[in-house]
Amino acid sequence: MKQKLIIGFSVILLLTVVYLIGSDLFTNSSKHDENPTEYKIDKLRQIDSSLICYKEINHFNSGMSKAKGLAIDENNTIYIAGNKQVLLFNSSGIKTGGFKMDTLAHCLAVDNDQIYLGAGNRILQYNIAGEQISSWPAFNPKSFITSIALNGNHIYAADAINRRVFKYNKNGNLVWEIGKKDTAKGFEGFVIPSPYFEVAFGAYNDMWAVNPGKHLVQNFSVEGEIQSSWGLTSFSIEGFSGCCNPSHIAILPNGEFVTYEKGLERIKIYDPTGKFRCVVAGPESFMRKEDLILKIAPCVVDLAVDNEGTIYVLDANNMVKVFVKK
Amino acid sequence: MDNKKLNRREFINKGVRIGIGVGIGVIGYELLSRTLSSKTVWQIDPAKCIQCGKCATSCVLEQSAVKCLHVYQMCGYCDLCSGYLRPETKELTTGAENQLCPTSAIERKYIDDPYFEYHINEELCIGCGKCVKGCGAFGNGSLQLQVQHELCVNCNQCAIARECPSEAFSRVPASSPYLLKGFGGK
Amino acid sequence: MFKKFDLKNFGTDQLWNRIALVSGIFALLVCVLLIGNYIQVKKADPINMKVINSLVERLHKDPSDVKLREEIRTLDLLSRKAYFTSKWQIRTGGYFVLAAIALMVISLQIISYRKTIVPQLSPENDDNTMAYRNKTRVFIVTGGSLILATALIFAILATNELKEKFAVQEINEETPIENNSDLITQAADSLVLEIIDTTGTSNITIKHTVASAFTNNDSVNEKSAASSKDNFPTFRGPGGNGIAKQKNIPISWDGSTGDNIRWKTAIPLPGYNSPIIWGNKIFVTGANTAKREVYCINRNTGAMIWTVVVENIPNSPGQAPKVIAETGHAAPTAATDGIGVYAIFSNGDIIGLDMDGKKLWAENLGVPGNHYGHSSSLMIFKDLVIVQYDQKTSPKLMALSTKTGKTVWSTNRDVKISWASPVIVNTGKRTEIILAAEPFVASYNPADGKELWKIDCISGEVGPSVAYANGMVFSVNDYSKLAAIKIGADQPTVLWENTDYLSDIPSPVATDKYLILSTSYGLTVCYDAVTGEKYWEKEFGNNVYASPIIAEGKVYLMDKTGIMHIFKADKEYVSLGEPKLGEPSVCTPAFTNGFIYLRGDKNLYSIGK
Amino acid sequence: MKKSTQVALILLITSLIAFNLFGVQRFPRPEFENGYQQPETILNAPRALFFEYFDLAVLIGSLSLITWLILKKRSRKAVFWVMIFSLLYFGFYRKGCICPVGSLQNVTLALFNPEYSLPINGIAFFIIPLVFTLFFGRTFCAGVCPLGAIQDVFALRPVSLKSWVQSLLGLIPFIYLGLAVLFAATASDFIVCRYDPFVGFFRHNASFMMFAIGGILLFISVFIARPYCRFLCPYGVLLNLVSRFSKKHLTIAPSACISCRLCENSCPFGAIDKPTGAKFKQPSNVLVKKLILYCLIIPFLMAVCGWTASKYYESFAKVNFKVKLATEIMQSKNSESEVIPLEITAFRSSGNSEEVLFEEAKVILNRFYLGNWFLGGFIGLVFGLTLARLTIIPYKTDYTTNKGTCFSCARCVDYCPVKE
Repeated sequence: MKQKLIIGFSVILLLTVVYLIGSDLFTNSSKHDENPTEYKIDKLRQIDSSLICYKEINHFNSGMSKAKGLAIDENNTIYIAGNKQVLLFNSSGIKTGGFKMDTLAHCLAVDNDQIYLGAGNRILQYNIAGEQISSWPAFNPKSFITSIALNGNHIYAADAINRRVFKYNKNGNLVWEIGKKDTAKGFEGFVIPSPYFEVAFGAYNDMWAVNPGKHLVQNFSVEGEIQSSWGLTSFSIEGFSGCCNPSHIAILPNGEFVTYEKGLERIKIYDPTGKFRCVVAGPESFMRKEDLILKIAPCVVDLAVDNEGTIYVLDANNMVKVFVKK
Repeated sequence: MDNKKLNRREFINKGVRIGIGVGIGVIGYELLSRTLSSKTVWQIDPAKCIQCGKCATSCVLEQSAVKCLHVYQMCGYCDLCSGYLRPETKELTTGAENQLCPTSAIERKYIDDPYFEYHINEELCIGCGKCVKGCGAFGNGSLQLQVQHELCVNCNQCAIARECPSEAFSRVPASSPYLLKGFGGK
Repeated sequence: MFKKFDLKNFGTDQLWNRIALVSGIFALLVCVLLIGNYIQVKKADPINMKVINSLVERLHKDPSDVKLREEIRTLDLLSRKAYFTSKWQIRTGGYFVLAAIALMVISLQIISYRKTIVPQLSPENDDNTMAYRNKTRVFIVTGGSLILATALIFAILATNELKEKFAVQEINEETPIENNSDLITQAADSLVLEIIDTTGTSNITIKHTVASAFTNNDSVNEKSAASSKDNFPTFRGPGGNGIAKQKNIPISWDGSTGDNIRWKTAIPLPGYNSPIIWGNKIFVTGANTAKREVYCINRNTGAMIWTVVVENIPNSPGQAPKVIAETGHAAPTAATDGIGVYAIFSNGDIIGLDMDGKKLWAENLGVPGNHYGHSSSLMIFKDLVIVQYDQKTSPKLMALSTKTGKTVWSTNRDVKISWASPVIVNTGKRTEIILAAEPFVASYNPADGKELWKIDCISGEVGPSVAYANGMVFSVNDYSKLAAIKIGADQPTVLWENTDYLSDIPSPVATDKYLILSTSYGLTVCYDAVTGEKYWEKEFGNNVYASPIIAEGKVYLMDKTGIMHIFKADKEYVSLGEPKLGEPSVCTPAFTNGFIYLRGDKNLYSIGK
Repeated sequence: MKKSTQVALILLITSLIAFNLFGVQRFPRPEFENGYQQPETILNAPRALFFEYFDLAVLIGSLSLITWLILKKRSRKAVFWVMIFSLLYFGFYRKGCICPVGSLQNVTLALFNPEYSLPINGIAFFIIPLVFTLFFGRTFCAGVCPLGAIQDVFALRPVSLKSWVQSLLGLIPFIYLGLAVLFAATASDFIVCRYDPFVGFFRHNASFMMFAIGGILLFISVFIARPYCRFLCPYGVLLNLVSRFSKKHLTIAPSACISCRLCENSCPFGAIDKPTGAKFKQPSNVLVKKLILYCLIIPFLMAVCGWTASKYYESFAKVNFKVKLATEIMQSKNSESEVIPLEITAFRSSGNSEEVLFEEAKVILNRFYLGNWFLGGFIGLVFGLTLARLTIIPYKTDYTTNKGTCFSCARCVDYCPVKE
């Protein structure tokens, strides 16, 4: 009797095991546990929509697979560099020209139909027909040029690896370099944790360079002396968050700054004194809802403004989005 | 008569045995002809990883075999490290209220103004990936979740892989057992 | 064996028994503790994290709060300590359990090892072998058949529709692609080469998916064809051809007793339009002279999800046009494509709403010159709303963009006023919009509105829409004739015609073999679709205004008194049921798998279990 | 555990190359003024390949040893100690992976998916025990399998089951095998590994449910010896079938059986066949009739079971990640719920096309449909053959081990008075 009881009990237990396995296998336990250690980036990315003062009026595909650099000349022609080519578009997004080259350029600047491209550690000069005019020797084999600006007869190149801005004349001769720590003049040097380092010229030929590790935009004289700087470290809308921000800037004809901030993915306007004015576009302009929660790679590759104050943004999908004031 | 029957049974047995033997041989040959010379191990593709936190909880080991790896070559040594500090932190100190890591597994060391070295204490790291997301979104992405092979028992079917919502787990050859992401890589 | 050390002499049985007992109890205790710890950890850990997080948020608002900061630090330290301690506890406890169980097993093994083997002779008789085998067989047979029977029952009840659903989803996928390319086109009027490329590719994808969905040459609108399993997007089903793909449609109910009625919802304003369905949402419209409304109803519960009052539409006339009571102000059935729902009313107001009732666009097409009232329903082709506007002056067929409501194309038609709805079918080679109005039946290319063919064969005030099946178009009108038009060749030809039974309101419906035609005076007739031979006729005794629909080979025909006549689409008239709604009805039914939706005078019904 | 063999690798050259695309150091290394040396990321190498081969050698060695001990030495004690060794080595040291039971699925997956290839160890662990069984009976089960070993040490108070209970429960492993093959062939899941009840004990970690299942099974083991091996193990099914035709096998008596009945209750697994004698001999015409009957019944059973199983293909297919994801995406579109599962968010964010996913899911569904037909047919076949086997009683005069179900544990040997 006892034995029978034991057998019966054991067999029932065994069948329970079989049942447990079977039910666990076939019941679709779509348990969507909350993640206690979640980093809620989508909350940080929320932007008060009343702050948005620009609207998207147009967008077009660059048709390039690895678009890297965007520039606009005085005739409002758009130049896009990347994937071993440069393409030209008019302001409504119609392709008007372009040429191929044999290196991948990461940034470019245009003046008088002369195109200056930063390709790794070299500066290349092309004319609009796609002929290479000159190729300057690398200043340093390790250099990585992330931004080029033109002013008068000089070319300014920002080198992220050496943390220097180099000023060249049009013959390719180095005029000066800035970036060395100079505590006497109150300059701490550029802190550049990753290859985001921009240099740009304002409406009054004032030179600005980003010090991304310090969240500063700094003004230098043409002699390379630091003049002033502005910038605030903060996750709130007025400041710059994370590391290496603002990672791209452009200066509007009226002297206002357009900044792109990776991570939170926001493009904002600051007035010439560095006071936050408003938002051009938030992450929703570049991301789907899902991406707001999950995506962590930067969405914007470069930005530029034309002489009417229209803002052009080149995104990571090789699309150019065009924003104007509301 | 019994003998005859026995012989017959023996004969059938032998025939089936040879049949099974041939069958095993064929399967073996078929599989051996395209076998891998090396073994394979589980690894996370950081490009697919979405830092959902399942690595911390789904591993069959009591301490997950997935840990955060720090690729120093990619690190910016920032004072304001978004993998170390909570977002919106005002003071850049090591205070518990500022630290992102739930187990305080990241150690911060002053190197040189304004640089700080960050070091993962693997004993404490639970592989939740919180710092990985912070670093990836705002920084260089030098913090990456990877299966640590000295801990991983290389289950036939990885329990985290089954739970992984972004299918970031795959088997990789043991000869190159880590999948680290370079900058801008996809 | 062992000379110096022999387990047989080491310790006594009693000792080992006690060791086993003690270690067993110890293991059990630790086990219980571990489970307790486990539950505690599961519960406690995330909570602490949340508490700390909220405290930190508070600190961010007031960074100078030193006390709060200290509190966070203490709490953090405590919770982290608790976390690692519990982890340590579990680990150590695990080892304790393992060791204790090992000890227990070892001692029990030693005891059994020391027991001298006492072979037991089984008391059972050898004869039992046979009995046992028989018993085993019986158990296997009964057990097995029990399991099999249950499995079979569930297997029969099981509905496997994932595969079809996936196919549906694939088709729906094309919409975003179209959107995308559209946006691009709009953005840059003249196109960059690369952009043309993009558009080109998406076109190819669309063609591809459509082709795969049409393996059996279904005669319905492309897009809706695939979605027909789930959805009933337009009047008379996808493409408006009167064929429903849904299955398990109920054949019995009773509106007065509530038998098989899932729910019943009153529709505030009257309307003779039929329900349309997308996903969980049903849409109907209603209007009187003063007010026009679109309703969205939950398909599963019958609850009203939203109501949109159609008002403030530019150029909308202040006064509703004169219509007869039998048409009303909301005769045309709305249409949906899963992105939006589109509705038109007697005064020419047309509105596009998104699925949540938000207005996408609205405009007035001009009050239709129509002495009975506009009644032609809307159809959907890809991202176009197809509107038949055969009015007194400048009759035309229009296609509006589903996104903006702007006219994409408009084709003038040299016809009299008609009340028929467009039918959109895929004829194998292409998709066509087929319309009937005096004097002809004509077909148009839905992409650009170009006329594909026309044939003079109809006259009068045309009410019934056409039916299409297997390369044949059937048109009918009272005081005119029933014509079976063979299309496909360059010029369509009338294969056969008949004037015995003619309809002025209900539209015919056709399958490959049969043509079913109902007249408004309640006579239904079935013809051989190819030869025109009459198979049967049946008098129902009541007037019929709704159009018949075929689902699963069954014809569903609603008469005006609310009796649904269900019969086989077959050579013989075989009635499958005549359930009563208990309310007059002139609306064509709509279906989803397992359910039928009927609109009566006042109420909308969902029927089925 | 010693990790003396672990080699710390410096960051691999390949990854350095990746960072140095275009000959540029992409990450500007900070300018440290105090001579700080950047540490290297330490990447621990996985277990060296040599040890995998060592495992293989241990498997072959212990199999050979135990076979010799069973067939030649006929020593239960020695078998017991080999079993303890296997439990410690394959179980607690190797943490239950790799094991032949699970390798069954890898082999299936490889056979059905040409693009999947498995390392030589996986193949060897599957084949070697089968080969040994083909020649010497289930010596692998006797003491090399860690799963069998852990249950065997718990077999303290075994009671013998009624033969009909045993036969009935004995059908479960066939179904389990069928399911395991189905899910492995469709690349959905390795259910045998997922529900391996004892691996949690070997690793000192598992989910609560798996511990519970393992604990229950070990508890049952005390009374019903080796419940997993007998009533669940899918690899055991293969070994059982192969073992029936083994060349040599453990016998109870070393020479002729004297039918003393002493061994009758010695087997905790009920694997001793009693002599049937002449009285159960059935006339051949009855046998032929039965044979014809079963020839008719079995195909019918297979068809019915196959059809029934084919109706469940969707529920089965939902075990597959892709099908599950596709279903969830579809449901999320039709429902108004705001909570979107992480899987869907991840999928959408990855930018993969839903169309492709649905296409893939459809292919998998088709495979499941076919697979379920086969599964049902297989189950029908097993049922039919079991019934057929029960009607035909083989003529036997001796007490013999049932070559199919006997684990060759050599317990019965000690009971046999015949020693030479």
